[in-house]
Amino acid sequence: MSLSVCIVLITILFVLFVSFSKEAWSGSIALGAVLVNTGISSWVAVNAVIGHSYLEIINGGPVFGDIPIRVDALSGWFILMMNFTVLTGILYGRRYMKLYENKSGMISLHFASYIINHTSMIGIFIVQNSLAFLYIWEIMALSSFIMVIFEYKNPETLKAGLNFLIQSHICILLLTIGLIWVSSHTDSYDFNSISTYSASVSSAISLVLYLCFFIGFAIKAGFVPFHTWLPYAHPVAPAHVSGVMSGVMIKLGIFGILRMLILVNQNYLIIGYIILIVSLISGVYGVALAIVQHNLKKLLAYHSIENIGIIGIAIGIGAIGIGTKNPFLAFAGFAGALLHTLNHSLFKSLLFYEAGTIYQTIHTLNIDSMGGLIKKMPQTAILFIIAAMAICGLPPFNGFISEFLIYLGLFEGVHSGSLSITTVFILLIAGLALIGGLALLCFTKAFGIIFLGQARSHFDNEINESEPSKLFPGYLIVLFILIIGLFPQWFIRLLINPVSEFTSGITDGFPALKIISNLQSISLVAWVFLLAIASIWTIKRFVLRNKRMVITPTWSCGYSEANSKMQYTASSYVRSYRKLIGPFLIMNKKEGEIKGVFSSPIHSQTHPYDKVEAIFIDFPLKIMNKMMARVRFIQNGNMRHYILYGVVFITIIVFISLLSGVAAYLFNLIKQM
Amino acid sequence: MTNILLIAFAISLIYMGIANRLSTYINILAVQGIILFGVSFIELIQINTINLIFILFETIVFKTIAIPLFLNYVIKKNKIVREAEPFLPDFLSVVIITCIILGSFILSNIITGVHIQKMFFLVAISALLSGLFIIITRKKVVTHIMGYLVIENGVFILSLSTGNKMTMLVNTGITLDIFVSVLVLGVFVNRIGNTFEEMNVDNLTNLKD
Amino acid sequence: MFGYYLIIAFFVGIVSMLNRNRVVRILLLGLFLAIQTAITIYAYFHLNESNTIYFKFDALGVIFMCVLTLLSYTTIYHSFIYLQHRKDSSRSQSIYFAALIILIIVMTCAYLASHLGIMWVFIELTTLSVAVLIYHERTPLSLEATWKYVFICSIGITITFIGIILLSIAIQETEITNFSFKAIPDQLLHVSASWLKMIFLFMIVGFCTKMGLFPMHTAAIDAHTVAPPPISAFISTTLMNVGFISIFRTYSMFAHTSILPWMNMILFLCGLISIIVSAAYLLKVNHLKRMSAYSSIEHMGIAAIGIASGGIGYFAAIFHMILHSLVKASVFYQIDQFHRNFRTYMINETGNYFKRNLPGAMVFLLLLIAITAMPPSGLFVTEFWIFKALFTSGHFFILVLALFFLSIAMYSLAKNFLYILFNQTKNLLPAEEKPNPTETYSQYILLALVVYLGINPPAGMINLIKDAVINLP
Amino acid sequence: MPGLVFILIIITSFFFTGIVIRTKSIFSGRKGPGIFQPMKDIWRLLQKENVYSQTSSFIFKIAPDIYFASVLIAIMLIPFGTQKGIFSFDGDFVFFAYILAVGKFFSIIGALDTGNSFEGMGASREALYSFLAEPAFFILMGSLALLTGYTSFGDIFNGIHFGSYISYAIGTLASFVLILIAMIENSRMPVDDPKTHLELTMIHEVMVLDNSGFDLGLILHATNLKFAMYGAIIANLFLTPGREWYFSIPIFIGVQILFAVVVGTLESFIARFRMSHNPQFIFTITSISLLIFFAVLLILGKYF
Repeated sequence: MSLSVCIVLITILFVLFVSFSKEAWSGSIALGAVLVNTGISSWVAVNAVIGHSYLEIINGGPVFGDIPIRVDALSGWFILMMNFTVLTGILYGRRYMKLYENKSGMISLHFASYIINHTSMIGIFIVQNSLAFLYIWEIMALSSFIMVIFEYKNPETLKAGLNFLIQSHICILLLTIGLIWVSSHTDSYDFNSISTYSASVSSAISLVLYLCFFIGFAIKAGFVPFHTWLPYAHPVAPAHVSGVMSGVMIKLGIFGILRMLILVNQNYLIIGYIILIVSLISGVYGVALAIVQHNLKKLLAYHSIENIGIIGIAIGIGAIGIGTKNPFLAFAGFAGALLHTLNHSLFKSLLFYEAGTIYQTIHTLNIDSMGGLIKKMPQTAILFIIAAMAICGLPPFNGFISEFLIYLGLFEGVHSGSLSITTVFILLIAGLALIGGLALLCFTKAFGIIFLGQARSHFDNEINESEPSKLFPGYLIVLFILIIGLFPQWFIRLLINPVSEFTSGITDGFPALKIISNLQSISLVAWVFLLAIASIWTIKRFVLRNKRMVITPTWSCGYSEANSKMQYTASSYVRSYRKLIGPFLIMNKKEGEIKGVFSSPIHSQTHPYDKVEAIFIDFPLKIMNKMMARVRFIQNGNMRHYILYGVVFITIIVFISLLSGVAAYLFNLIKQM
Repeated sequence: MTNILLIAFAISLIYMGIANRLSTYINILAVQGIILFGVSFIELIQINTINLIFILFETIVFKTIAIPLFLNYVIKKNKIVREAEPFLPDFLSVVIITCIILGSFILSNIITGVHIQKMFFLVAISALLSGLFIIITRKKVVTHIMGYLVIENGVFILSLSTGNKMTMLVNTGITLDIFVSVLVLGVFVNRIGNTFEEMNVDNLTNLKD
Repeated sequence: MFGYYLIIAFFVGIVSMLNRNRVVRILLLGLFLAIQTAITIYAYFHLNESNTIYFKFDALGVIFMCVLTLLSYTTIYHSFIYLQHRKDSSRSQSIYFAALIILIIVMTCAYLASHLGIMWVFIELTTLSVAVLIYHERTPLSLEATWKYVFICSIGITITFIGIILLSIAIQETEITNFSFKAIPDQLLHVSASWLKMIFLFMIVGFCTKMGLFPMHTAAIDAHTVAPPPISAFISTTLMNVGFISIFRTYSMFAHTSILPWMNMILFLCGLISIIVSAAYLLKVNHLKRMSAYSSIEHMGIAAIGIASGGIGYFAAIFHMILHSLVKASVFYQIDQFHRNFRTYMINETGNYFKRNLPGAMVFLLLLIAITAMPPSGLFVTEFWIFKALFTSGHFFILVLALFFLSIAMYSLAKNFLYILFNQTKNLLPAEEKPNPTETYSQYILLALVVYLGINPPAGMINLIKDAVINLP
Repeated sequence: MPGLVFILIIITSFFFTGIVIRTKSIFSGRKGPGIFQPMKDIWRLLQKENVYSQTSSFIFKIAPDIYFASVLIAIMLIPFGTQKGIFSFDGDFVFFAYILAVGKFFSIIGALDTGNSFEGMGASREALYSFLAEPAFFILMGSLALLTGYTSFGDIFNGIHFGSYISYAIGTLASFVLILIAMIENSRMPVDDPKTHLELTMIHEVMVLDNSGFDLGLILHATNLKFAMYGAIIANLFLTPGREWYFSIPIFIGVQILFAVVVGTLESFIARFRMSHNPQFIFTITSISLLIFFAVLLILGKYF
């Protein structure tokens, strides 16, 4: 039995199983399904990554034609990445969902969607038939839609779900246009026909074709200005779903962009520039908006946009590397992109899981009402801070490694490229540095306000560390974060095959070896760094061994009655920053006025709003709504008008036909003259 | 002779434009039926006899007698006493119907290349458009049926101009169809009369978005 | 054979009008379904045989006849449920079922007619027989809708008749007066283009009333609103298929003349404006049945565009109509159950259907996917083909416009369906009756069929459709 | 000997702040403390017991250690003229910047851990200014990489001298930028005034309000080390290759002392900016470093 049939059958079996079993069991069944599917697909994927790609052709009947299943190293890499996050997702999710059992009626549906979602994501990575690809893509989108609207009791959730549904539909429409384009010229649904087609047309047409795919995938990936669904969908979904969505699902867009980069034969230099510019904007904009968010998950969602931007920068570098036949650039770029994809899936899913844990403990996601959680939930705090440092790209964690690769590529490009490359790259270097600094600001805020200081508001329920089974997936992820951060050279070896999918024409082994030796040094320094911390800690312990440790209230600069309200809040922490970037933001303020001598309590609220969304989504929608309202005179209830439409239609058509005859006659007359 | 009858038909159209009383409309319809009888008798004398008899039967029995009587019955039963109540002033109606006839004239002159009797074409198109015009501008539901009948008359004239090549069965079907649809419409007019006080189309604008 | 069918079936119809006994009624309906199924199977195995001069079992007719027969079962089943819950008198039930039987017969005839005049007659008869059904609830609104439907359809069919007469004038010159679909195309080759355009225009605008295409789509929407839901299902599917067949046959007649590009333009115009209008109204509409009706208009627009874009578009348009029939029928069946749960069709007075009736809610959820042509709905494949045909024929601008407005329509449908399913902001009265899951099985079957046909259509079906478009360029 | 520069920097750090303070004293007409006075203070602190706030957690306890360790690691990456640092690899300056960021991350969250409103304020400012200063350093290094064609500290400083005299001009500009970065990183004038006594106007000082004893000593000395480290980078721009160590070391020490005197002079004659004006000022460095980039392009003849 073939691989794909096997996976599909297993999925169907488990979905049926979930649907007809008790709610309490559904999480475990889903775990089983994910384990089995992960096992099968990982086996193939590992083989593909180490160089034995897999090929299978399924006969898809009269509609689909032959469906090629190709697992090359690129697919393999993505499958492995995806499997891991989906696995931790279900490990976490089945604990997370315990709270909702027998309350929502949607648990079974949720877990069934989870299984389907996993399978469809595997499918997206391996199926190379346009029509089948679109099918699977939409099944993926729909199943994730079901998962997003799990907490449907909240109207916000539904709104976000709708937004998600529409935007993913627009995404699929663009992909459809692109794939129709190719298939109408080649009369084949095989992805290989994309490369044969694009090789046969001029590079300008290929570019437009690629852009069509790019925008489609960019919606999924969340590049600015196509990102607007993301900050809505992530916060409302259950934590593990947000983790999987942010960790893996938006990477499907990255996968698509990469896949099409291989398939569409084009001018890589130009497309590289385009990707770089879009990515830089995404990166800076994403993090710039992340900082001002008060909702923890929304903050994380904007950070996904930032990280997608970073991945995009890496892809752009790689494309320029191919365009200029510079093997080092190409390798650093694509390796950075692939590694950062993996890294982001690790730390972002971890962050979302911990955000979910916090949410289930204190039932709010508003950062400003948290505080001091580190004392109640130390393990969660440690997991969170490791992920936070990793996402800021700080050594010795994994985020740094991929960003380092990207920097290497950029600096290499600066001194070896043409003037335009140099200029663009120096801007990118500045931009990437800026992104790093902003991320630092953002995550010091997030960690500091959530976990440190004193509690900023009172919660009725007792706050406890979550149970070990809920923390376990987090530790699993941290393990990988540390391995990548401390032994990066191992992972670069794994990346050689996936990257060679892109650079087959220009790369031989040497840039990889060079980078590996570099990373070995980094690994060494990272260990030395850890050693230094440990030794300073030991010295301190040694020096202080005989001294007593004094515990007092915080020194509050002369105030005698310091209380938790006096702490810096998330808003005040970023206030000066907010003033700086004011022009790029829309802050909706709701402020009451103080009235009377003995005024009643007043409230002031600020809500950041996305300016890109206001310009690119809201404004066109407003115009469209107006236009649509113009059309709505037709069904006015008046039958006489209904008849008139037909008469007018006939009259107009007859007149136009007549007039076109007259026009042709006149045209001929003029021609004769 | 045909042409004279056709011109008379066109005149009846103009008269319909300015007629106020519902009974006048019915009378005009009956007159039109007679004119159609005349025209078809003259035009179709050479086709096969059964067909001819059937068509003559249709014009006389249906168009001239049955339908006007039925309409009369509907009006009496629903106690429709008011006038035709057009949305437009009578004067404008006449102007527009004149324009329609003029336009049809121009149209019939434009159309070339097909063997057609222009007079038939002219009157048919005028009847058609006048019928639509009546439907569009009159308030009463009953007048809508009358407009519909005028359109049917126009279509009849048009089909006469072809020398009627339809087979017997099809012809029967078509005729029956028209008759049944008028009946059904009439039944619904009755219902409307029962349901609403005024048989105005203004009552029938509840279904809208 | 077909003659026997007509006689027996009409006889059954008349008997069931006179009958007042419940058991006998069920038997009669069973008998009728048996006859209908028998003639369908017979037709399938005697393809392209003409029994009488006026009817022929051609591929196009047989395809839609199969759909009709299939939906007859479900519609009669749901009509039973509907009538049972309304507690209608035996008399009105008899009238209802008699009219339904007549409607099915008449539609079968309209599908199979191989003669222009005969087709015209039967199309007019569908209007009259369905009017009785639309008026079933006897409310002022249903009166209004029926009046509008009958009147506008009559006007429309008259306009078509003008087209037919013009056609007869046109082909008079060639001295052959056979009006069968087979004979007409050859005679049209000698007719001047301006005449052909005029004929085509009149015929299409007339048939638009039946198919629910702009500019004559208006009456169909009102009819959907008031008709009993099972009948709405019929109006939206099989009756619109009548319109589609008539337009398709008309198009085929003219397809080999010089006005083909012009005809495509007209159909593009009708189709695109239909999509735009339906999208505009879907944004605003609050009546569930009207919403579904507008969605039908939208799909008719897509089918029209499919015909107009040619190539694989012909094939896809027919396929699209078939699948749309299955989907839309189940929408209306579910709406019936929905109505019994909430006692209203107004979307903003409902909500939380997911909790109130889980099986029904799942149907709605799946229907949302199916109707908006998202995979795995088979409609996706047909739309994909239609877009491909558009692309291949070089109408990129139309493609983009259509996609844009389809997205708007999709947004509106999703919004409304999600509101119905999940909205919890309203304090609703509890449902009067316990929802019955067995009622939803038919809808699940139809939906499964839609998915299956989209993924793996049986060879017989593909051959039939290919046969239907074989004569087109 | 790769460890040489490490030792030199450590040694320099002992008297660097002393020179700064001494310079300021002389300019203000006082004799001032001895140049090792700051080190004596730190030594005293290191022997004291620690006082911890009730609010704080282990983050607060471990933050100074990590901060100090990060500076030490950063120093290990600094080369000495033609000699490479203890660790040297392509892109080591990226690591340099990021390891410093680790320290900054911990000093910021350590400040937030106390739950003190003033420390939160300081943390906010520190984070803000560091993200503004970050691009400048990277653009500078990018320009140098472009100039020399290498991507590590060692190679860059090795290669920088083989250019024309104009590279010294660039060296001067670069050292200007580096001085400014050092001032910001170490929270000195004109961005921050370490001598202020009002918490509202502090940046770095307010962040360590609650630190005491050993921890405070570590933090204070980390500042000294950082100064010496930036001084070493600046010195590297002027260490000509091919010279023996007995030339290099005096140049190194001389540049460090000069740097300290410049810092002291700046602090004596410049008033602190208003807080709200700081961002503009800090961003100016980025603009200046872009100018360096253009200058490098001009030198290489890539840009006409």
